[in-house]
Amino acid sequence: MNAVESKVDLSVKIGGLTLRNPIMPASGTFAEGLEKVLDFDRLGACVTKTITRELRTGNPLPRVVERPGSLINAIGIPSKGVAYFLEKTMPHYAGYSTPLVVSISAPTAEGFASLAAELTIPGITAIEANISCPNIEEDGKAFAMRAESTEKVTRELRKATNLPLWVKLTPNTGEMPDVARAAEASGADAVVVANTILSMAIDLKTFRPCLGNVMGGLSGPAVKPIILRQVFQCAKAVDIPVIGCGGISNCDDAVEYLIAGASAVQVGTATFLQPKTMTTIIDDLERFCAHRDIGRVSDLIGGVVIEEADEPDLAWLDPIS
Amino acid sequence: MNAVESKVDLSVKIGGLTLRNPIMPASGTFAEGLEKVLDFDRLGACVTKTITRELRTGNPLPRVVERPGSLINAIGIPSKGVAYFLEKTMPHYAGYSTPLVVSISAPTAEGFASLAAELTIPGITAIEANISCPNIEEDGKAFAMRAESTEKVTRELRKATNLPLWVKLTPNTGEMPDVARAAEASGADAVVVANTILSMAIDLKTFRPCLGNVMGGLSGPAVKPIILRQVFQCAKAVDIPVIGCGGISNCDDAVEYLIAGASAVQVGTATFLQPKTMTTIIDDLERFCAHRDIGRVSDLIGGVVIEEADEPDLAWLDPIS
Amino acid sequence: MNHMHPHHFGSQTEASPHHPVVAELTDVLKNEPVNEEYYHLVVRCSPEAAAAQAGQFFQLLCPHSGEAQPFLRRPMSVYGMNPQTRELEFLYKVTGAGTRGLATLRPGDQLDVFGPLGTGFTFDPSWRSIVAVGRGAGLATLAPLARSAKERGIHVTAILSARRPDLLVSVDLFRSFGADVVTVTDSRQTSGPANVERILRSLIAENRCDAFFTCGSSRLMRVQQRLAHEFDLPGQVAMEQQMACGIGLCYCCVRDFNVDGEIVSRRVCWDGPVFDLKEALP
Amino acid sequence: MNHMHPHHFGSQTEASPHHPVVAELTDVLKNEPVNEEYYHLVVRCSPEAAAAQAGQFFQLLCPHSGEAQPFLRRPMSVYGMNPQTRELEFLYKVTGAGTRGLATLRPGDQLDVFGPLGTGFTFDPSWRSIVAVGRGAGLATLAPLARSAKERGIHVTAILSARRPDLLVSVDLFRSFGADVVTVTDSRQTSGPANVERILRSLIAENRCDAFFTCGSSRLMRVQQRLAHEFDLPGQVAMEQQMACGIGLCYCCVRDFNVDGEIVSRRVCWDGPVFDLKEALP
Ligand SMILES: Cc1cc2nc3c(=O)[nH]c(=O)nc-3n(C[C@H](O)[C@H](O)[C@H](O)COP(=O)(O)OP(=O)(O)OC[C@H]3O[C@@H](n4cnc5c(N)ncnc54)[C@H](O)[C@@H]3O)c2cc1C
Ligand SMILES: Cc1cc2nc3c(=O)[nH]c(=O)nc-3n(C[C@H](O)[C@H](O)[C@H](O)COP(=O)(O)OP(=O)(O)OC[C@H]3O[C@@H](n4cnc5c(N)ncnc54)[C@H](O)[C@@H]3O)c2cc1C
Ligand SMILES: Cc1cc2nc3c(=O)[nH]c(=O)nc-3n(C[C@H](O)[C@H](O)[C@H](O)COP(=O)(O)O)c2cc1C
Ligand SMILES: Cc1cc2nc3c(=O)[nH]c(=O)nc-3n(C[C@H](O)[C@H](O)[C@H](O)COP(=O)(O)O)c2cc1C
Ligand code: FES
Ligand code: FES
Repeated sequence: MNAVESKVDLSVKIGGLTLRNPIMPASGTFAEGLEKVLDFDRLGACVTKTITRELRTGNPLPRVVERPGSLINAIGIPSKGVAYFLEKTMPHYAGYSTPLVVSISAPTAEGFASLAAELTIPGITAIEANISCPNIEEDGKAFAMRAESTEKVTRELRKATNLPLWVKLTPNTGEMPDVARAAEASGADAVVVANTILSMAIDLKTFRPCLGNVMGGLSGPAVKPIILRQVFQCAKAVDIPVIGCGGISNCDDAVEYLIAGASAVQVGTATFLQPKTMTTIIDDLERFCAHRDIGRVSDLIGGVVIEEADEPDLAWLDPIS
Repeated sequence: MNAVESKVDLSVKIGGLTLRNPIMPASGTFAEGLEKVLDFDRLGACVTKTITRELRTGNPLPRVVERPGSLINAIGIPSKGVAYFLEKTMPHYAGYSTPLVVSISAPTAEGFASLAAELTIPGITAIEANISCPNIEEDGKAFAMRAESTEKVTRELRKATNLPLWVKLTPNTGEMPDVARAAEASGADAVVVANTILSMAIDLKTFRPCLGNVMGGLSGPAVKPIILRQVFQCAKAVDIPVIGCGGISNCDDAVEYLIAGASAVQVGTATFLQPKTMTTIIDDLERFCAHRDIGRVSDLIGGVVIEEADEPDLAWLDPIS
Repeated sequence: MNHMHPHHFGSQTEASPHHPVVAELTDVLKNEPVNEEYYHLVVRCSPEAAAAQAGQFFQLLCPHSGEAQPFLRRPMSVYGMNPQTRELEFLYKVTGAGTRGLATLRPGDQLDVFGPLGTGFTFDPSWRSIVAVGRGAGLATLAPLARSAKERGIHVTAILSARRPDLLVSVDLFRSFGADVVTVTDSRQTSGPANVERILRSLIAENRCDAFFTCGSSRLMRVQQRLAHEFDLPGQVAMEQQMACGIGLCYCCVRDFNVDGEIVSRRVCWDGPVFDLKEALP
Repeated sequence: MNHMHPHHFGSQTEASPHHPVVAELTDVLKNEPVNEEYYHLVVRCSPEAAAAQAGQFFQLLCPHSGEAQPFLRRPMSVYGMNPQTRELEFLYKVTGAGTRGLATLRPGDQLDVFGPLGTGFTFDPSWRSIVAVGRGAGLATLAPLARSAKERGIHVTAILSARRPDLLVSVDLFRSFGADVVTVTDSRQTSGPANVERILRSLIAENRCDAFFTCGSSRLMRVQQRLAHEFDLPGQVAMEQQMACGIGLCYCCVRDFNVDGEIVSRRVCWDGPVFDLKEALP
């Protein structure tokens, strides 16, 4: 490290955990293959693809379709199961000093809890609970659609593990601040805002859905304004850190999230287009701060300036033209 | 009309109302100025900017900001009031044979009803109730966020007018099919899906929100996959027609909505970029149908082909990767 | 409160049936820098587009310049128009994504333009001599006044202001139509409101100011408003505001005006961009 | 069920430390149509990119061609590579938005490429003579085999199939590396599986088929699979699937394989695109 680099302190705190910088991958868009293009030891954290206890096939093909400025995916959660993960995938990350965050999913609160318990072992730094998946006890509605189901699953998770617990929310609900508050109240150390936005595309040649799963989740630059708003709302609603995730492609996008209230950000789809996006953002973020004499990147968090006059309560609910 | 044109029947039915074609403007993106570029007598309907009973100022500036493939607006509902509308705006449309649909808004169910009653007069063909606005009886939450408030306002509206009643929903809820069902159950003749998606943008030079209103509504091509999914879900949920609205820029977009289940579509932001978008779509739609030997555009409605195997119930709720 | 009176002081409503508005692909004939900041763009267009009036504007669909495609069209005043040759000219300052995209155009490329839009400047047949005061990009907006005034036998004195002499544009154009040109600049410390007021007062004294036309500076606009009241002179100002539709649909381009003591909100694209000088608020 | 065994039959895992993957801007040297459907693209790249192996591919960031920007990169097999001159070649069929965008590239333009990706073809030192069977865009994928085999002193017989003779590509390239080329086409009714099987059987009989290499036709792949089982011959097939990341992150490019009677799902971009012929499912 030379003098220029060390001028800016890039580290951020997520609960008790200090990350060397606020840039990390989004679950499902990161794996060992990326080692070929960037040094995992530069990242704030490594976040795995969501794993489940059992083997899962994933969704029928086609699994992705592109739209202007966006990707719709319906990969599903193909998973080789937790045993395979422990034996084959985890050792891969042992060589890195970067915290390993394991994303998990299960169809029941109890399933989440027992998986988290099993993963509470050395080598795993934090658990990210992907609760955007269907809750079979609630008629298949995703846990994160409602505050009650979020509270229940988070409480079970909290009992099951003493690792830092991040809860990843779905953007497909109208009650996100309530859901975030429920996660906080039941012990989450951070919320990740957010997963993909439920979407659809139809092939006009065949009149069939473009995705084997009919519907899929939207990601990429197109979703940024929506998820940024959700990060802003959630950061106002809770005291725990919010990790922003949606459409981040460059340093400006990351900074926009930080000043909206995110304490760190995850990069997903952008990695598919430019595989080095994360390290480019880390470099540029340092330059952005140095250029503006911002000594610590954490000073950016929640820095959006809102005039009192701009902030009539109803206006937030009345943006509609 | 020559023989080639008359081969395709472009008309669609919205409840008891037959439109000459399924293409109409989205509220707030249409006004008299557009007469200078296209013939209103070619449109399926004319839909006015939302009006309120009282004078309203609208939101502070800036009122729009652009993002890749999208626009965020926080115009608010500047309104000269209903008296001005009746006296000055309405006569303007008297010269056209195209149905005039008046979009209305009010802060209470009672306010909606009395406005609808006042507008139940010759020259107005239908009422579009923009219930994406804050309900002051429900702590400012928009009516269309929940089934109960939608039911209440729709019931009052139904009692107040015998005009065809279209209810325009908000996409910012996780319960859209329920909300659509509530509108249907309480007497709506159609649902419009949907208004804009609550969003935010921050100016990195000033760290201030780009919009005077802090948040605004996202429209344009970026939202199409999301709203298309909502149209598909709502069309499955209700028997009344669904009018699709979100990101339609060309004939292919319109067809995608029709086969997803929309009976007609509204074009908004695209008109700002290409003022003749609506008439271009009408021409292209005729060609699209002629080319594929589709005699009636109404045959496209809901024509998406879904294989049984593609349709596992839970998969719809589990597109998340 | 926003009443948005249907009060049009311009000629928009009467003019509309006679002046069609088109959205069309034009052919770029020329697109060259004129100084460090400005480009001069000439396109070949339809007769309808070339029939634009001084003060009107077009909405340009700017190409992207490596960055993302600018989403909205960008408003640009007509800098020159020639119905005979079907040429339309713009003078633009390279500012952000849209104008950087414009700057990439080469002769032979196409540019999608939408217009002419808004109300232009209007002339009273009784006027003999008018004064045009412009600064920055406002010089582009005022430039075609020179030609229109000349066609009506009205003499123009133009006071053109810029940061530095090399950034003064349209000087030759004004002169070519017989206008007297006074240039004032920050670098020579001649552009302050006091000096401009001094120049204007002497023009009024010499009976060379039957009306004010201005664009591009609120400070200079206020000077003229004061003088207009003091000497009971008419005036017109071309205003700017961020736009989306450009044709009165979206209400994003509103500004407040003082109409006989009442504040009313108007759409710059539809009720303007040319407004009554006395009603304008900075 | 999807087990996605970590079974790599190719050389991916061992090769990875030695074969870096780069995302870089290359300079377009040539981009010309070779027939009605195909373009030949040559770029100047880094030594790392030019070190690609036959069977590997790149993810190309295609420019837009007037339509919207293609969002994802598009996978293209290496058609030729020369570490000395740092040239990289692609042969692509103009299909949709991405390849239409590629076709707009001119010498002097830049193209963002990401690769080399995936596992290439592998050779057994004991082989003397191999057979390459390709069709359509598969001919592009097989073409660099000719050079690699020659470098290893292995003789190649290429059976190249297309709809019409004028759509046959790579014929001269194969010949220039000393391969025997048999062309079969639909228009001459020589491309049917029965005829290809006849040709293959005589090559096997003549001891000129120590291994099969194939790409671009499931029908012809099945013929070779049958013969590979019958004569206990090894084989490799390069497969296609829609891709997003190209480097094993997203699991959108999976295909099923039959591994000793068990169906396993593998990522074409990471576990392939070259797979064991006997395990491939059409
Ligand atoms: C009626 C009218 C006539 C104009 N005529 C001219 C002219 O002849 N020559 C000239 O150089 N400029 C003129 N302008 C200003 C010109 O429109 C802006 O400079 C241009 O839109 C900037 O776009 P950009 O993408 O380059 O910059 P950006 O800063 O990236 O623009 C971002 C956004 O801000 C808006 N914006 C930025 N500056 C202005 C501005 N001054 N006025 C309105 N909106 C703005 C843009 O429309 C866009 O939505 C005129 C503006 C109006 C309203
Ligand atoms: C490993 C690999 C190597 C390839 N090598 C070559 C080659 O050397 N020459 C060549 O002409 N083509 C090759 N292809 C096929 C090529 O990638 C597609 O033709 C191209 O992506 C089509 O993109 P488009 O935008 O032009 O067409 P579109 O039809 O508009 O593509 C739309 C979408 O479908 C996908 N898609 C369409 N066709 C294919 C296909 N055959 N395989 C995978 N995805 C597809 C695209 O990636 C895109 O996501 C290869 C494919 C793969 C997977
Ligand atoms: C191909 C793909 C696979 C994904 N898989 C997962 C997953 O397994 N678990 C999860 O929580 N989110 C998953 N996501 C969602 C991302 O983590 C992220 O929330 C989303 O893509 C938004 O970020 P982006 O716009 O930067 O991509 C996936 C996204 C994509 C595009
Ligand atoms: C500038 C602007 C103003 C709008 N005003 C209204 C309005 O007054 N009432 C309303 O119901 N919707 C309003 N909308 C929402 C549109 O009617 C439409 O639902 C939305 O823009 C999505 O369609 P689009 O993507 O085609 O623009 C407005 C949208 C824009 C962009
Ligand atoms: S820009 Fe839309 S009303 Fe003026
Ligand atoms: S394309 Fe992403 S895993 Fe193969």
